[in-house]
Amino acid sequence: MQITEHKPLIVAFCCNWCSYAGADLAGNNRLNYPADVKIIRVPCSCRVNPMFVLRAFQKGADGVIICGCHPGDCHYTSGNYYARRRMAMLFSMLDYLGIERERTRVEWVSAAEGAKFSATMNDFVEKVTKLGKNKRLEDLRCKK
Amino acid sequence: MRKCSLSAINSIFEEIAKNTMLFLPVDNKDGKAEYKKWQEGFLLSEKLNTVKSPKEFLFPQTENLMEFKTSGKNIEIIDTRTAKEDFVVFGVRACDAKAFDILDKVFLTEPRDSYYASCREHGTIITLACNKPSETCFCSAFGIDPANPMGDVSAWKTENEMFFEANTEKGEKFIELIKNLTEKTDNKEVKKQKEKISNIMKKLPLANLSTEKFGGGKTKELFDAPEWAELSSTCLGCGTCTFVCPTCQCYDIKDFNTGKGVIRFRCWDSCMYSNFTLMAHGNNRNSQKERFRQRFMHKLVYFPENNDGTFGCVGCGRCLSRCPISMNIVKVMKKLGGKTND
Amino acid sequence: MTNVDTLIPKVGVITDVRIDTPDIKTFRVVTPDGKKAFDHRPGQCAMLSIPGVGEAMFSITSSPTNTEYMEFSIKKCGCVTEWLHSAEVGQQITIRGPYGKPFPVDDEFAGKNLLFIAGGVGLAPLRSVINYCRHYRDRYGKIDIVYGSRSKDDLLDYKEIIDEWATDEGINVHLTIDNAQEGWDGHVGFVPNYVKELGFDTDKTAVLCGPPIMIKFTLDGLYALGFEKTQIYTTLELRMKCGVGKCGRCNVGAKYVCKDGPVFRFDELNELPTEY
Amino acid sequence: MQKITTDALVQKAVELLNNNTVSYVLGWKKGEFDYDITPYVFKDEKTLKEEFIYSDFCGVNLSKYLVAKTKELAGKILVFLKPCDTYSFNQLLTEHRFNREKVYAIGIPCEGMLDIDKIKLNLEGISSIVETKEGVKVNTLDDKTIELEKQAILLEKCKNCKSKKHYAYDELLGEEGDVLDNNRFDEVAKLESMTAEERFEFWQSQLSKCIRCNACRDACPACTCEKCVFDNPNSGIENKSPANSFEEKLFHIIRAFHVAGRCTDCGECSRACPQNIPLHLLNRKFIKDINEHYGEFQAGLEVGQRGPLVSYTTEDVEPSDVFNKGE
Repeated sequence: MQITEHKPLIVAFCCNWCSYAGADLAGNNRLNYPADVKIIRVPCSCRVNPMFVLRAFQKGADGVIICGCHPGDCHYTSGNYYARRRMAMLFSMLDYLGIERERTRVEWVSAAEGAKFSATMNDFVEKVTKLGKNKRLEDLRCKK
Repeated sequence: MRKCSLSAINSIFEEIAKNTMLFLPVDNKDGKAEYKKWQEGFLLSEKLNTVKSPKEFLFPQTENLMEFKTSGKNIEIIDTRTAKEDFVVFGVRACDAKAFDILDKVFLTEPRDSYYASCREHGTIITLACNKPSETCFCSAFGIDPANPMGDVSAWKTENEMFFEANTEKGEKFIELIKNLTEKTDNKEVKKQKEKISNIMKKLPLANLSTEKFGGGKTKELFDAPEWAELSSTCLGCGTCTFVCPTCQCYDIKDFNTGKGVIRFRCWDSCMYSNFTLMAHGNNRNSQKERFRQRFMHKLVYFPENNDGTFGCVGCGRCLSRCPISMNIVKVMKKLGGKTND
Repeated sequence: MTNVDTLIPKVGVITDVRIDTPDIKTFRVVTPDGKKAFDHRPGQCAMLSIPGVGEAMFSITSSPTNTEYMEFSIKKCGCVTEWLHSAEVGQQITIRGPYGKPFPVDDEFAGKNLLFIAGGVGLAPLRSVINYCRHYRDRYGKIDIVYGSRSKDDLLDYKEIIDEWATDEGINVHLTIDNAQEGWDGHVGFVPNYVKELGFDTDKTAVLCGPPIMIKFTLDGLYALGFEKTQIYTTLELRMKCGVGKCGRCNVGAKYVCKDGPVFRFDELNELPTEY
Repeated sequence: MQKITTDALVQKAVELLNNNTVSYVLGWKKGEFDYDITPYVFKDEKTLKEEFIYSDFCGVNLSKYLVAKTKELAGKILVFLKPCDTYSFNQLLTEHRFNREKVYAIGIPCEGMLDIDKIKLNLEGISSIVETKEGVKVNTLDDKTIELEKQAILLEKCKNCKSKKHYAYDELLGEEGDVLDNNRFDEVAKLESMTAEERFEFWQSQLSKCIRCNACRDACPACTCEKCVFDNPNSGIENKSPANSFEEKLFHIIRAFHVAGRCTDCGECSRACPQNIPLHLLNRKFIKDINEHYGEFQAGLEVGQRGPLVSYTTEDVEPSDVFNKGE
């Protein structure tokens, strides 16, 4: 049997004001990050409903990362503070249900941190790749 | 009639499982009975009945109907029906066996439901008489005798033996299959067992539940009864009663977009749900009272009206023990049925 | 398995979209090889669906005498209808049917004078009967059509009504709109009142379809004119999923609208609980 | 502590009905058997005297009914609240779900409610259940008598009772109790200490029992949305069936998440579940996490509390750090 390396699908929710611009900057500076990362732009990290995260896994994501402005820098003053609590609770719950904790992450990336964006994504993809396919939170109907 | 000793029952299961899938009630971790696919070491549950009814063998909670592939403006319909495998359900109680007849009346009348029909065709139902009916049982109100369960094969358990009698062609085949593991016998022992059961039945607290006030043609008398308001006043509107019910057969058809196509599936639905009859321009059953009334009127009036007097309830007692607020068909029947006696 | 199941639809193609009113469009549907999907009787319905959006029951607006295609007049009000309204010619949908009991056009209606009363999109199911009766004109007596809507722009099939129905011999068309409007010299007022004003003879069989409130007051009007319940028909609509009386939601009392309806005579309806 | 009798409650209710303090009484009504007690709105003295009951099987939390009943009924409603029900009562008021003016609340003591499922675990055919000092005496249809100890047959939610103290009432009947030392987070901690693999197995087997009847949601006093996201066809997740293990997880994670920070841990979800899924362990996980990371918080202690998930501090723990505690 030939072992081919599993290519993970990563969904990154990026806030419009910082992280999405950060991703843009990474691109402009020709900093690499894996093409397996699919970015979904959201107005603010707190726009990410827990349902979005679960739906991403359902539709085939192997890892979900949420990127927002650094605490204190939210375009809407406090959105990322709320997101921080919500996602902490959600990810802790996923962990509690036995979903590998490395599949979820929250990272603060500013518009000036193209390098951090690229490094974060590289690191995240690497960790998720190691875990292999998302088996514990998959919807088989979407995998046919 | 054939019999075997209880100690041989596992070898019978083994024999059946060699040929087909065998499902039977076994005790689960919660200490309740649940239908499971038999495997080595599984013991037939001693419990009176399972929490979930065996209707899911014929009418699964979720069942894919077909798939669609779309490209541009075009649609391709894919018939995903496949040939079903044969299966045996062992240890079905008299009430649940009767519930299959009720489901048949719905799904097998024209136009026949091919999904249900194919499950029905491939399933052999082995019933088992209830040696210890419980206080929540009221099957006798609907003319069901727990000592004489129907199905393809009827079985009785005595202290040391199990007896089998075929009722249908499928049943004969089953008896043939276990011929070498059983021996021919007369029905003396079974008769004794039946007597024991009917003695218990007479003593049950719900033994005298009357259906006199219900049945086809009673819509006008019962529909506007003031009792519906108070009976339904604390109903939560959950689907517990409908989903544990062996005869509830309402379903919804829904589409699921997998990203690569669309799966159209049907799933159990409940008339207790607020969106059951919700349309874009309104809902004809707007309050829980109307939805509650629908469930019981359907079982006690509408269904018998359309099916020669057969009630849509078999008295299995599941709703009595599972409703989170202990509202159930017995309370409804007593309240509405007792009305004119006062 | 080769057996058919009523739940499995056929593919249909939208070959024409006609904008009738600001919120009603009429869709022409045939099979991909250009044929009519199935035969039907006046008043019967079909299940149309868009995979991934949903399935819904619609009355077939075109007459059975039209052997080339089927038409559906659909008002925009929910998910499926909204999606259909955005569909273009050539779009495929799925279709199954026919469902329900038709109008008794060949027995009880035969030889009778007919009175059709419709409001708004309620004309959709009646159009099928009206055109059927026009096709077999000699089988029926005088035909009166009362049709009303909110405004001139909301009148369904206006062109067909004016150019074809109104010019037919023995057919009287009475149009009305709720409020006076420029460019309208016809009757102004609600349908129930108009029916009373017109004061029909009771030698007719009446067929009603429209919003519940219109039905209620028109009925009162007809009773006042001396009509009997056995002379009046209507067609109902409830949420449906299967179309064949199995999914259990469209019942009114012991009757299923999809199977025992949608056409009911008022003496039959009178026997049912008022849960529609 | 002296046990409050049904008679004492009926007497009080009749008194308040007759002096027009209230027009309705929200309480519990006798069933067919000794254990199938239904919540009920009493309107007259006769029915109260004949059918009202307060026994060891009155586990139903009546608070949630106030949302619908205060809208539906014109007069003032008397409601009987057990200590844990008062938390839900306050939480509903915090969320402006009913008009306090329309309710007359009477706090009543609770000794822990019984779980008929646990009683029926090893016996079938019950003719009567008699409360005794230590527990219950069950008489069976085949004329046997079985004694059961209370601790073994308590409802899951009562096994780790957090409080016998009432946090909201207009009047208190019986003695006031205290907040109890409890070990309600032990089971959560036990799960946390397992490996991810084991936790996954545990929850997979538990949640696979779900029949998606929505009883947990419908019984929950915190779930009072007019239109639930799971009933809304436009939400994209309206799905009536536990089509597969993903749908089961999605439903239960979201259900628990939607009440996180508002859940008073009344345990109605687990009590209502026909399949005995320990749903309270999901809710308690959130409570435990909130307590550990954002400070002790008990929903429903007083009206007007700001929930932990609708507030924040700039110093909050980073999501990546919630995993790293104690490891």
